[in-house]
Amino acid sequence: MIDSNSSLSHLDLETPEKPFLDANELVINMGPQHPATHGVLRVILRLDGEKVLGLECVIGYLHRGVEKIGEHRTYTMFNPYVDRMDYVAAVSNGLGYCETVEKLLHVEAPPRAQYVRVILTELNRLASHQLWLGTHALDIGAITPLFYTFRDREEILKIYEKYCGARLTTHAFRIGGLQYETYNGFEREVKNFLSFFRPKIDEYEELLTTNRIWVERTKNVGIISAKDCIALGVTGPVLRASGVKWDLRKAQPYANYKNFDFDIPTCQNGDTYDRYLVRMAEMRQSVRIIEQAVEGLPEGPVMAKVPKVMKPPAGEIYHSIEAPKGELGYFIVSDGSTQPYRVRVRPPSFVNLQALDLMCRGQLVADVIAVIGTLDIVLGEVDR
Amino acid sequence: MAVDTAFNMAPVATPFFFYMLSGIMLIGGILVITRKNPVHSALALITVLLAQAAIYLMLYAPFVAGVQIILYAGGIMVLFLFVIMLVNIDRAAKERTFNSQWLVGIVAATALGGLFVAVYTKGNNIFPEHALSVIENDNTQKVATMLYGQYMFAFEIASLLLLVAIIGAVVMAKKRI
Amino acid sequence: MGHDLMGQLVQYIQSYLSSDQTPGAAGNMFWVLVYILAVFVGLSIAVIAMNWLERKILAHMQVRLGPMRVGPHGLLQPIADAIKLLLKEDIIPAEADVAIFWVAPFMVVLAAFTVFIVVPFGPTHAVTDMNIGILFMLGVSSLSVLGIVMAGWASNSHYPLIGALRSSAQMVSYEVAMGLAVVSAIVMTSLNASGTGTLSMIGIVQAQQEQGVWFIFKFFPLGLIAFFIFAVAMVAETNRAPFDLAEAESELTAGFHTEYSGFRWSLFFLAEYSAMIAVSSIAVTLWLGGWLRPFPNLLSGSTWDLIFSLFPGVTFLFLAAMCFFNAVRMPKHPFFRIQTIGLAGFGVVLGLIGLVMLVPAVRIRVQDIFWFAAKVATFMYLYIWYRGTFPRYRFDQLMQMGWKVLLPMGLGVLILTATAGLWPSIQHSIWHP
Amino acid sequence: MIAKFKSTYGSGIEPLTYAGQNYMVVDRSLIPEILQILRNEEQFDYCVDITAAHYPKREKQFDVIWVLYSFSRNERIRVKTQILDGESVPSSVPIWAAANWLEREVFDMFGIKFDGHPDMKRILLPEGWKGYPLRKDYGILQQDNEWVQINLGIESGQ
Repeated sequence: MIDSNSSLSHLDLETPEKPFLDANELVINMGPQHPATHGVLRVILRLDGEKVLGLECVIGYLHRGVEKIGEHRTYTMFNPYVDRMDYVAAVSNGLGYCETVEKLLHVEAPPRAQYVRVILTELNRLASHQLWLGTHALDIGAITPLFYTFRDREEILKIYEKYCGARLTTHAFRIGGLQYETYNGFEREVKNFLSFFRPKIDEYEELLTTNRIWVERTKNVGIISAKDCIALGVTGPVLRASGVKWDLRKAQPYANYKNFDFDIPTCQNGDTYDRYLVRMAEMRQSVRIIEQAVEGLPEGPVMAKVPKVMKPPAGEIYHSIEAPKGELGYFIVSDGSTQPYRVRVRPPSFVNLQALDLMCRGQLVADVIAVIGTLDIVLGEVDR
Repeated sequence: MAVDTAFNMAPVATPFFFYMLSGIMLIGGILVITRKNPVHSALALITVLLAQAAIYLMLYAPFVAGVQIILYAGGIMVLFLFVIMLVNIDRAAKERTFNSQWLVGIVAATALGGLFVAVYTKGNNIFPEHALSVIENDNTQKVATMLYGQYMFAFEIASLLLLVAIIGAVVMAKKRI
Repeated sequence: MGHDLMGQLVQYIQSYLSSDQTPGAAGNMFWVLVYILAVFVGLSIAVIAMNWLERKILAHMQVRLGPMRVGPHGLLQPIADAIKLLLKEDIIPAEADVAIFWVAPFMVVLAAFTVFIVVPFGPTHAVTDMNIGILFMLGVSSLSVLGIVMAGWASNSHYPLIGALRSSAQMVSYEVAMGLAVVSAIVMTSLNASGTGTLSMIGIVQAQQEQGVWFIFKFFPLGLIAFFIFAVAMVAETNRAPFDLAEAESELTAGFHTEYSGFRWSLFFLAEYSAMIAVSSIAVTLWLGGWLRPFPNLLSGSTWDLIFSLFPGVTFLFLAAMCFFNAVRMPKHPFFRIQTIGLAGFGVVLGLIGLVMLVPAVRIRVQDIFWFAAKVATFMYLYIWYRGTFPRYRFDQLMQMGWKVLLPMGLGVLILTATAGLWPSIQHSIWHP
Repeated sequence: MIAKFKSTYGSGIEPLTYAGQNYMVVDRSLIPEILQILRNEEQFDYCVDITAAHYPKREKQFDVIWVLYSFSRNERIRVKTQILDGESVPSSVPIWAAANWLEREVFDMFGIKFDGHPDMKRILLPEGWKGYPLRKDYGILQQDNEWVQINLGIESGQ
């Protein structure tokens, strides 16, 4: 019933926990239509009163066969599809895909394109974290941060809209660079946004960071150790909150990230509160990166020389980037034709969601909500 | 001042209300023991307790009535319901309501009925001819003076018993940890 | 003959007007009925207003506008909602226990409304004055938990059941701390010449009047702590944020009333808001001097009396002025014409009420109600503010707070209050054994 | 490292590099041993991804690919093996807990069974669905009509 694995000594998920006094265990079906499962996630909870004995995730309600579609579209045609996976961080998806195909083609995007990519991707990280913060706080019962974050996310979406005409699924990047040069005043607007946004982070933190109820609700909830994180393949802010200072932007820099000066925020406890702190600190770091990128935005072309009909040489590539949720990887096999032979997406949400069972064992129902929120999953990406 | 004013509202239709409330209590009591669903029984019991509180009010004992509502209807019965809801009602409902002790029950009921009849026929003189005139406004103070004066010792003993019960409950619950 | 009867009737009705008692205590059935009706209607209007205010205030706290479409500034929104709720299909789940499912919402509403017969809006403005007033309020309001439990169980569904279990445990737990805080206020009422306190709601306010201090400031900080305990417990009692676990949307969808819809659901809504007003009334009566105006001793004298008695009328006139101001500011566009007229009309109504309230005879009778309502409104605003600010407590944390923080605090405050009250005699017996 | 493997296992391993990325094609029989060694001795403690690819024209129709990462070495490696249709692969859940859902997805999409997996069942598609969508012989518009008609009560999902 439970997705588990007994042989890992420190991950004892096999032994089913028994309810107290042989009381009937209560099986509650949370989702797929539930306000706190962030989409169509279905969680089957086994409860003893309010204590969680175990849970099973049922996913796939949003499965659209993105990987299969990829095999039937040309490299260029598949680009917009990847935006529909993690739709709150569509730009990151696009960046990962474009870079992977560029590696297959042995081309590199020109510096200006790289810088604009960094700006848009980091703005996207901010948008994704804002959405996470709003909904996570809403799950825990604080309804106001949601409106604050949506108000500020709107400014980012406006920049997107002005740049490429779309707000959510932007399709901002092209293989080999960018389709469009930035619009007039792009730099000024991004700078304005940064000076507008910096105090807003303080505003969010003022509402929550030292709020006694917030701290009580999130501290020591859904603890996961660094060891378990690595064993379960959990990446992103969840891993960093457990004390592993690992970020693909630093570990294996892509898209010019090595040129920027920023820190990897980490925490030690691996609980929900730490994950909250890590994400808040990441927002500040993203602001730093965008600032440097706008300052140093080089002149030049935004598109590399890419053939109109792309026929990458046969071969296979795995490339991954640090998406807001964790490591987003693309594994593309080319057979020399215009269409990928196989596209595999390594979705961070999907792998991170595996840890839900471990993190919720022995906690209360209310904590399951908090943990689902803190994992920051997007069901479009889990199910693809 | 309103507090000092004598309560001069004449009681209206006392026998009617008395019989009505008694009827409610009797029907409720019968429902308590005949309903198969324990939740229904508990709700019937709450009705009985509320009717009883109303009778206390008629007897110029508002404090007792208030305490009856708070403690029994609002407190104890809620805990009853709480426990009943936690057990599997579907299973409980299928079981036979009356167990084999109905013989004992009939004997006890007959004895109690006999006692009532005996008191009604023989013991008329142990009750006063007329109800004592009670000033309603003093009721709470009277109860307090009695409890903390005349019956101080009994009161303290009762509270000690309750304390022991609380500690016992805590110890039993803590066994789990 | 008929004329005689009419005369008697008129006399009977008039006989109360000069009385200094509540109609219940004076035994005047006509005025009792009038008061009951007035309380019922007033309460319903208050709930409707509260509905609109909550949405508006919460919206403005959250950088949005809230209802704007139905009527000027959404003023008619609650009425539109009410119509919608009444017209909605009334769904009873197939597996539900129908009888209990029916009774539960009425039980809750009954408990929430019945308590108001002892709430003193003024020295004579209460349906009746029971000498166990506060006990009656606590007792009857504790019955509403029965309705919640019944609703949760009768729905025969998991989420309502868990919601009902949560709320019953929560309300029973917080009643204890609440009771202790109340007792420490009642102890304060006994600090008079005769040495006897009172449980009567009117008596409690009069005790504050006699002692010349609101009980929140009595034996500083003991009164304040007791008030704080009550203020926390009352939010928990009414299942409001941050203690709204029974209806935690993100966890239990809607808690005990998940399966309810339409009219029956609106009864729960009505009961929740009137229960909020009820517990706020208790807090106001016990600690904030009930109907007493601010600074009755410091700013005494007929001039100050006059000034303070003008407050109700002036407030309404101010609201009317606000309406006119906003009506003028409305965009000059045919689309907004009806809205502008509506807002101005609302302003006219408010202004007329304000003018009536300035009439001396009305002024004197109304000012008590105004101060009481103003104090209760402060609590209502706090409720909304809490909801906009705080995340939700987890169940075990809630219980921990009730039993391990508020209960010991309540006991301590009670003992200290009693000691402080007896201090003169204790001192006396120490120095003169 | 690769050289060491090559010397130990000989022809069972073929180390390759493409676009600066290392991977090795390993014989099916060596898979459990190699993965164990990579995890325990070479510190590839993070199983990034497990996936497969279908080559219907080959005799060994399927590639199963493990993407591994080592935190201490900051290095990625891919392990690849070729198997026949219907052949199973040993589960790596005992080595990396993360493999659990990843292997289930491979099973769901390709029908490759993993021996010793604690809960080998479909993950994205519903239980009882017929066919494995990512095989090349599964059309892009194809669906399990029977399942759709029984469970959804509609004629077709398209």
